[in-house]
Amino acid sequence: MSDEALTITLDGFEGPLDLLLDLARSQKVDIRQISISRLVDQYVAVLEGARKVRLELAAEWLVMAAWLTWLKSRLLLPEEAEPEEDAELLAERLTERLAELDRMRNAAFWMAGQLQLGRDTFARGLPENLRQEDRSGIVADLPALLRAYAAARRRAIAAKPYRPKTRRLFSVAEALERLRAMLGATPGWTELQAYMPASLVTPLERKAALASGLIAALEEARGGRVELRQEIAFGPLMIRLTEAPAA
Amino acid sequence: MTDATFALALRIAEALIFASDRPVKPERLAAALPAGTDPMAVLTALQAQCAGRPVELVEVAGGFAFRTALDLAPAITRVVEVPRRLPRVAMETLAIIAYHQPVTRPEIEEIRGATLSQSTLDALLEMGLVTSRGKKEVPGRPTLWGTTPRFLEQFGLKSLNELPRREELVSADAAALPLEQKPAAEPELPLH
Amino acid sequence: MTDATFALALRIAEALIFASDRPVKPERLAAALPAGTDPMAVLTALQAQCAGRPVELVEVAGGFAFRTALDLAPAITRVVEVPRRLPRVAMETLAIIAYHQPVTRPEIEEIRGATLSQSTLDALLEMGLVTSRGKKEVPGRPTLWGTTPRFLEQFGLKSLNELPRREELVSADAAALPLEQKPAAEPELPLH
Repeated sequence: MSDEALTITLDGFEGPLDLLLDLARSQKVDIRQISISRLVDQYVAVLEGARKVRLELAAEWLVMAAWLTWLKSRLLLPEEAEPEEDAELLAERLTERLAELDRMRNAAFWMAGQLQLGRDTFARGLPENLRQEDRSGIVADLPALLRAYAAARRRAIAAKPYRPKTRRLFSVAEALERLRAMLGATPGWTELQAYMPASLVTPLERKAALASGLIAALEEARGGRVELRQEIAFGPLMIRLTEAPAA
Repeated sequence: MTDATFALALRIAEALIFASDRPVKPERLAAALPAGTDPMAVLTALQAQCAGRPVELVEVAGGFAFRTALDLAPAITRVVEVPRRLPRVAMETLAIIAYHQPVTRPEIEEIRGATLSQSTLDALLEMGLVTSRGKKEVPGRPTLWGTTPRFLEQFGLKSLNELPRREELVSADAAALPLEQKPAAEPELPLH
Repeated sequence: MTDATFALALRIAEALIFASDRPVKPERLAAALPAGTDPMAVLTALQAQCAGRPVELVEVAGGFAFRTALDLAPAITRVVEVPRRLPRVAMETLAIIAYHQPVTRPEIEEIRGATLSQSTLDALLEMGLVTSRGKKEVPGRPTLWGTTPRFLEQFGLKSLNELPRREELVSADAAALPLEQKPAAEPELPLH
């Protein structure tokens, strides 16, 4: 290989296998038959030249240099000292890789030689729209409907501020007022319970109202306006207006 | 100008207008034609030559372009159904009407927790998915809304009974409170 | 089939293929033709009718498309923008993808013996010549690349089967890689 040939082939070089392919080609022999040492020598020579050209290429090639050196050492070693992969096999594999790269390059050449669209022939530059959209239908599947319902409900619920349920409690003041208003109308003994508002439905509300009513009744009894009576423990509480003392 | 040159100019014009990605102006065409050819003369001749062919030369904004003949449009256009997606509001409204029908607009608003625009209701009406079901006998006599057979068809339902129960969609505890607060007059759907 | 029906079929075929931005498959054409018309018969007749015209009917990428006649390219390229040529690296990468598809980037790099720059892959993607074809189920799940129908169109191929067989791509004698006929670093040279 002449120095001149090296300079020429440098132009298209991109990577180590590229280089090796060209080195192998310039030897005009199968890599299995060429002198690996000569190949390496040439490779190193190119590498030295290339270092002046492109640093990143030199870095890539260094990997291949190491590989080649190893391959060469393998070939030099005696056969029996070869426990794992033999160099012949590796060389064969490399040859196959180079051959494939060669084929792919030829394929690229073939493709470049084909009549190409946009260079040798042209397609319609302004294609027409052949699609006519019919937008009358709607996308409406059941899952979407159900999701929409659930989403709307959840959102509405989440939007409502939390308010604890207000308990309708009958206050003592209310009980007192009610008792005073109603007592005059009914003569004689009446069950205290009867003065409680009928609107109270839950047992809790009733009990609370009864307690308020009792306190109100006791208050009135203390003032002497009413009398209270209970026959037995937990029996009905009876109430009546104090009979007006004869003046 | 020889006949052969003019014939070549015609060929070039046809190929160039075909390949160009925008209408070709006479000045632009002139650059491709043999020197000294009048582009307008070529275009006029080409237009005459293409008359009646499936592809005609037409003058459009900015120059000349080929267009397929109008009478062939029905044969070559492919109608593609592009169904519209219902907007979220419309879908939710439709779902509420489906589940609570017959239901008034104020009731829908209460259930959704948002006001309902007339346009949304109009869109559902126009698509034939909902219809009026009389008036509710309360002050103001608001219209009651319900779904149509078209609704069942659209969602592939045999009947409204095929809709999942609403308790299955909204967890009971979350749903209980606002649903119970609904006006007592709410008619029960034959859903369950 | 009457002559009038066939004439109409020819008109429809010409308009449809002319208007399309992609090659039209016979099945697609059949759907547009009068019932019972053989699309291949129509295509053959149309091809004959267009022979010698500035815009010819060619079979490419599994369908039929109109293309400008080769002799008119020089005139057209004076006016129509010509896409830039693919650099050698891109062409080799494209060839490897075409022959080894679906293929991962590391596999391409292995064959070329050099790293593949993203810009090269981007250029091929941008031109619509290659596309991803899923992931390879190996560690790292690298993307698999393959060629597109646009690739076939670019090189005027009916299908990938029209690529030369790999045995045909071997430079002369396989054992002895000779260099005389073809310098490796000359991308512009047409093959053979």
